[in-house]
Amino acid sequence: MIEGVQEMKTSRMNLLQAVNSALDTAMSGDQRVVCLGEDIGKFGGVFRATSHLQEKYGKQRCFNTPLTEQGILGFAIGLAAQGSVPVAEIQFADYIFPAFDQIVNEAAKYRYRSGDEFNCGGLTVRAPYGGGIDGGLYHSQSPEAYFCHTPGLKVVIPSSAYQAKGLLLAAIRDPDPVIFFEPKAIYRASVGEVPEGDYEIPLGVAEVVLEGSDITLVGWGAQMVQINKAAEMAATVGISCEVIDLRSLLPWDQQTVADSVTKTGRLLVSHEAPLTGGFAGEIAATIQEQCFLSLEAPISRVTGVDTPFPLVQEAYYLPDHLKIYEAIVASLAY
Amino acid sequence: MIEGVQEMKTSRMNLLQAVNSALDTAMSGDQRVVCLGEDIGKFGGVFRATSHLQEKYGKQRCFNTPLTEQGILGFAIGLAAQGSVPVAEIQFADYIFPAFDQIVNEAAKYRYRSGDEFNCGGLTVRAPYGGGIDGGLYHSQSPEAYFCHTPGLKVVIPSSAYQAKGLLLAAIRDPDPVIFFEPKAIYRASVGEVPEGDYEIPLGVAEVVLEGSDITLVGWGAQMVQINKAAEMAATVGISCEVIDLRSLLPWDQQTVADSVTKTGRLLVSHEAPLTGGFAGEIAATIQEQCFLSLEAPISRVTGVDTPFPLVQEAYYLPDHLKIYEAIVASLAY
Amino acid sequence: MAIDNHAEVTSSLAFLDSAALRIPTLSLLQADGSLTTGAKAPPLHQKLAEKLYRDMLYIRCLDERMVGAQRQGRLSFYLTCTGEEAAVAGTIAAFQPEDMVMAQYREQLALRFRGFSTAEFMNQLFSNAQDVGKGRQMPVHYGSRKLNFMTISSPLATQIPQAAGYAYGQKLSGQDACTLCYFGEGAASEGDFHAGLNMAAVLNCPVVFVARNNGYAISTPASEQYAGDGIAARGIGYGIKTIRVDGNDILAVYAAALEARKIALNNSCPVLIETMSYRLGAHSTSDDPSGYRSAEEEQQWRQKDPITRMKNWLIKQQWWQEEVDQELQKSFRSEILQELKAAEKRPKPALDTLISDVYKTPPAHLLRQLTDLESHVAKYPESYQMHGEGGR
Amino acid sequence: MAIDNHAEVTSSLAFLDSAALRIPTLSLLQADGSLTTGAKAPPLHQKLAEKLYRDMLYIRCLDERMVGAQRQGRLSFYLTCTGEEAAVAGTIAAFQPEDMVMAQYREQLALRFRGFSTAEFMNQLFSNAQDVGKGRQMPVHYGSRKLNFMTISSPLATQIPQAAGYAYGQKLSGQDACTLCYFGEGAASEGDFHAGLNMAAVLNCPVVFVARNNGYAISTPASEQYAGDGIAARGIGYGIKTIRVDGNDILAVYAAALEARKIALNNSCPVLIETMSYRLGAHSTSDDPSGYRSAEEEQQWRQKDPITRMKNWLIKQQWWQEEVDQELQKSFRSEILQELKAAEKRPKPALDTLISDVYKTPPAHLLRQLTDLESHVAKYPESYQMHGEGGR
Ligand SMILES: Cc1ncc(C[n+]2csc(CCOP(=O)(O)OP(=O)(O)O)c2C)c(N)n1
Ligand SMILES: Cc1ncc(C[n+]2csc(CCOP(=O)(O)OP(=O)(O)O)c2C)c(N)n1
Ligand SMILES: [Mg+2]
Ligand SMILES: [Mg+2]
Repeated sequence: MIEGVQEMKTSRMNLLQAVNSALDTAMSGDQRVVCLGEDIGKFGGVFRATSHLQEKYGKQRCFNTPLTEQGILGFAIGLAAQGSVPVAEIQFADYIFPAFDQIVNEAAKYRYRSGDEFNCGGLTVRAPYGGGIDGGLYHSQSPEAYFCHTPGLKVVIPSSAYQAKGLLLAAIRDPDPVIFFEPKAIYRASVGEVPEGDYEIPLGVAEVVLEGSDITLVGWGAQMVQINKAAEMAATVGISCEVIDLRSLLPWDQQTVADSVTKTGRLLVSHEAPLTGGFAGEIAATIQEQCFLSLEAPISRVTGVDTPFPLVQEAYYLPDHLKIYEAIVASLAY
Repeated sequence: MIEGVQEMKTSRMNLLQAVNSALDTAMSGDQRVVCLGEDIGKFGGVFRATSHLQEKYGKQRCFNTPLTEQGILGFAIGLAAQGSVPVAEIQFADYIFPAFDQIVNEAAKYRYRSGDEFNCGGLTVRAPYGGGIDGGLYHSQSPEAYFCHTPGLKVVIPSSAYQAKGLLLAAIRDPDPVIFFEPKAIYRASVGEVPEGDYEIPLGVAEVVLEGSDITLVGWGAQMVQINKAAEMAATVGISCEVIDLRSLLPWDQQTVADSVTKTGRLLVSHEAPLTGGFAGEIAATIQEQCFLSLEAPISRVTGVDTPFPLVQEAYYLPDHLKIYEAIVASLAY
Repeated sequence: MAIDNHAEVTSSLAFLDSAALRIPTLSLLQADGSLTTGAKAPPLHQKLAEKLYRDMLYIRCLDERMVGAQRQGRLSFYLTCTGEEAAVAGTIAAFQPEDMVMAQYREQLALRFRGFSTAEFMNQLFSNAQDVGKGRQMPVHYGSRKLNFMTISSPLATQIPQAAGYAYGQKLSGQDACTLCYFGEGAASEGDFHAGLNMAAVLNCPVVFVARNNGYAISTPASEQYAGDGIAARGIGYGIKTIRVDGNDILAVYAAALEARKIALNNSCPVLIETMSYRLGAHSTSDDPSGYRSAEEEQQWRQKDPITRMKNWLIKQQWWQEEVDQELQKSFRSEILQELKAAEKRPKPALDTLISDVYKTPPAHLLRQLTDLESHVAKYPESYQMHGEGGR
Repeated sequence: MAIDNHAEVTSSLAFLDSAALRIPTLSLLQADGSLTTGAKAPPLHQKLAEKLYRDMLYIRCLDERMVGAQRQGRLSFYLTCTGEEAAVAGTIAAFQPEDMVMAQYREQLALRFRGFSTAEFMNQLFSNAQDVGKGRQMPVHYGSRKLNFMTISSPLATQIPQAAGYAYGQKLSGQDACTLCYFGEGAASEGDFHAGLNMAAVLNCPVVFVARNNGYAISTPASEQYAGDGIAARGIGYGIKTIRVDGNDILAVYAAALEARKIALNNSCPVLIETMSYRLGAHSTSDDPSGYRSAEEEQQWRQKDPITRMKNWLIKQQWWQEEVDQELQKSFRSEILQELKAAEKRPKPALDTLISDVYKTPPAHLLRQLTDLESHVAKYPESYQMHGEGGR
């Protein structure tokens, strides 16, 4: 918990409302904050994350763009370089790829290539990501690993309403460009008490959700639901899991994970994205190096299958609590 | 060596000439093969990889495109879907990102999403990649890891003239879309005897370049120069390195690497791309799982620094033979 | 020599704007079914006209039924063509079966026209084992190799440069066929639109682009999509032969499309048609238009219904009677309901469709992942019920 | 209501093409320095005219010298503005220092105009420790916060939507300033061009786009880049006020640019200027144009040299004498050579510039990588000589 937050008035919000509240808080506190994206104006976005913001802050500060993701990103980078604080929405993370060049070649390298003469640090890109909504190939992807291989970016993924507001406020005010992926599967399902006021959760710091002694489970976003469920299952057979919610993927909190694995001797990382080249690989590679002598079993990765995201086969594709549970048991039995 | 190749007439070629020879061989053998890209027509490409192909095969089959990478890829995918066999050149791998959506959302998923009603398997994308030419941020990148996280693609990188021709011919004829990165730093420096005729090197199969017993060194492309040099240095102090040239990154030859590590007990992977999220992480994660009980030291990654590719700081950035050598020594001393 | 084609010179300082190029809208048929004065109807003979009308009516019935089915929770998603039937029917009718169609997603009428059966629609919509797409994509992402209808892809505008390439390939391999590419006025803002149209023009590709301008991209009105004179004005900029038509006027659309195909094939070049119409329904079943446009606006456009307009014309031609209409709708509806019921009961694709077609031949790592998955599923059979064939 | 602005209706089936929109080229100054008949010179007073001419001459000298230096192996890369000096000088001169410039890479003249010193050019070209860009980018990727000149980025056209956004921000924060964005006719084929111009038009951004049409993108002639009437014709399609000018005619360019800035700021809207010119030199020092174009073609354009044309005008105005020219060139050359020598001797940036500015504050993992690197370099000092400051 962040200091001072304890005393704040809270209300019950779902993750989507928490995002909306963060945007509202940011826009009311700083004139320079601007929201842009497809359908985010009058309509408030296809998920309604920007509801009422145009009403409140005017068409100049919350506006629809033409249908072009590369344009949205280019435009937002320019806005940020000028001194505004743009929050660009990409309607689905699956549609972020036309903007890939603007993100990895431009936003990520803006400060570096100019020797800090210019920067676009004010930029935040929001995009709903992940499966669980019968979305098939193009409304389900988890593209975080692509961005985590890009120095100059920060990558953040909340897993609850409380996190969503605190991390998004921190992202908007962070002096570096931030890619903020929102787990749309739990947009409405994740409900909790959220401070009505202004608070930030620091970027780059993981949260230990559950302390345990036998194995460390690491994840982020909607996958935390599956991980927590698996940890509960494991507890019923006497396995004590330490659960870590990474929250920030770039940079990520190596210390917290390494300390935990040093203690438990075992690590499992889970994400929805396909296995090969996914971010679990990076975590495994880092931790096997830092905790080599503590490891009692191979680091286990429970992830999506190496296929495009399917539709009717989704339940098979997804790394659910049962697959995680089985991997926990296998790790303990190693 | 491929069967029958031994008897073929060879000539001395550099890597660039080998690429040109592969394209020539493919185009002369199959009417459907078409080359397209920026400046590849009359001019023969900025590196001259397509020299004389327009002269030989006409403007219809080897042509300049307007300056749009997303267009080149979209166009080439359509051509492939129609039944042609396009070989698209992206002038520098740094400029492949505007085409990222067409590659990862379209080419990679074309067959899958249609239930095999349609495919663009005839597609090959060629792009010079990597550092070593004083290219700075935008003429030096090694973006292979982005593509390796994309099921449906194949990713291939040759490290010599002989490999370049054999792998490129295999890539062009492969029934899946292939991203073919060419190590431009050794375009001219890498010279060898190359068969004048038609031969293929199978995709997905690694090459054991040097047998050894103390540690396995894995790499690809221009980095093989550094790895081989480091292995030589190590030999002078009595360390026996097994050197593996991966050649194909997606899918990659897990068996050959795992067998080697089972034997040597140690693994080092080296690439030019930044560390975090690079493909060495995937290899390390996979091998720590498959060879857990054989590993005598943490798997070591010697890679680029987590920065954009610099210019005057390039020598510091690059994972050269000295850095690899030091990591070998450290691994042995673990 | 470069640039010399820009030869005209002036010494007066003047900026041009949209007013310099006004593209009129071709309109032949009036609301009451009579031709506008001076209009010449295209050679649309009775049999084809009737087929087109039937197909339009069929799709209207299908769309209504499936929106209903979605509301009942029987399928996850649907998207209608309502309001734009003439724009699609009039274009597809002018093309040959060999011509490749690369559509956006609102062009189910083109499939119907080519003979896609009700069962085929339903198998895709219900992701069952008989879907040629193997249940992998969301509803309405149809595709058919035998009908030369490229499988729909959700990322907008990606098919536009692909269509240029496809058409280039048709020409290169000596086929007497071209490509017909549909997209919305919203999709035309994507970079791929620019790349596709410019490349088609420069590389002389026989492709006919149909920009369906229906006034909206989800909630975004055309006025927040572009500031120029629609999509047609851009065609001129690319050096593409261009026409704008009333998209609710089947005769105007058909006349333009017939001519467009001729130009594309005879001259080996692209052609652009912009069909001006209106999306009468919601964007999709996930959308509620009351959040961004007025009922009055919708009402005004409902009065321009392209199906009614065509019917009035057919009746004037004495090719149709009002009574047939009712009967036909009834029979369409019952066929659709019957096939819907059959399709939703069919088994789902087998587990191994998860990993097939990623590559032509599954590589080792995917086979291993499948094997692992199979043993896992065998352990928890009740948790993974996909009604797979053969109990897999 | 949507679409009703496309009101004009026709019943005659006709396709429009490029002929429907012919954009003339504004030309005021003839080769001999006299005005074309009927031409009205823009208000270019003597002092500014002389400065412009000096700057053009300076850049010609700089370009020649640096191409030479590259041939001598003293720097890795260079790229000239030769042939397009008037297009750049005439546009930048019409803007104010507060206006942001977002250029492609061939616009060093804009920097010179704003006061970038010879030493500053050289420090960037030689990647030394005094380069404000910290030696990270290839030669000619200049940038200057104090001169409102955005650091050049190699990926083409990316600055175009950025310029729209920058201009929107200027307007939003109430600044009386706009953005000036340069790009080539080749870059205008990129998707980012389309996105940037359309967004600028729809979102009313005060940005002036200058499309430098110099006939080539490396080896690709304009005829293989587009099939329409250049870049200007596209502006009309976006609903952008557009003008085409003779890019070798400083008076025409300046007149158009003055007016363009006024329109952009007064109307809060984008303006497009297409400057028709020719890249007289190679694309860059890595290029050899003899592989793709004829010497005759080059020769024809050399006769239209924009610097000579301006000089003739200045002499006619009695603002200049031929003799001054020689002297000036001599002094430029010696200054350039002197600064070149100084810059190449300056130390290179320190090792830690490898990891600074990736983020505002280096995160833990980058600091660790730096530390590791420092110990490694300390072990092999002779292998990593960058002449770092402070011996780092
Ligand atoms: C690249 C991409 N961005 C965003 C979307 C989400 N999306 C789906 S349909 C749509 C609107 C399309 O409008 P238009 O092209 O006018 O077609 P219409 O629906 O009106 O037929 C949007 C934004 C998408 N599918 N792909
Ligand atoms: C995205 C991208 N693709 C390719 C290149 C390589 N490239 C550098 S300059 C150039 C030609 C640019 O031509 P044009 O825009 O006409 O500008 P000019 O050089 O004529 O001034 C190309 C293809 C690049 N820098 N960026
Ligand atoms: Mg629309
Ligand atoms: Mg040019």
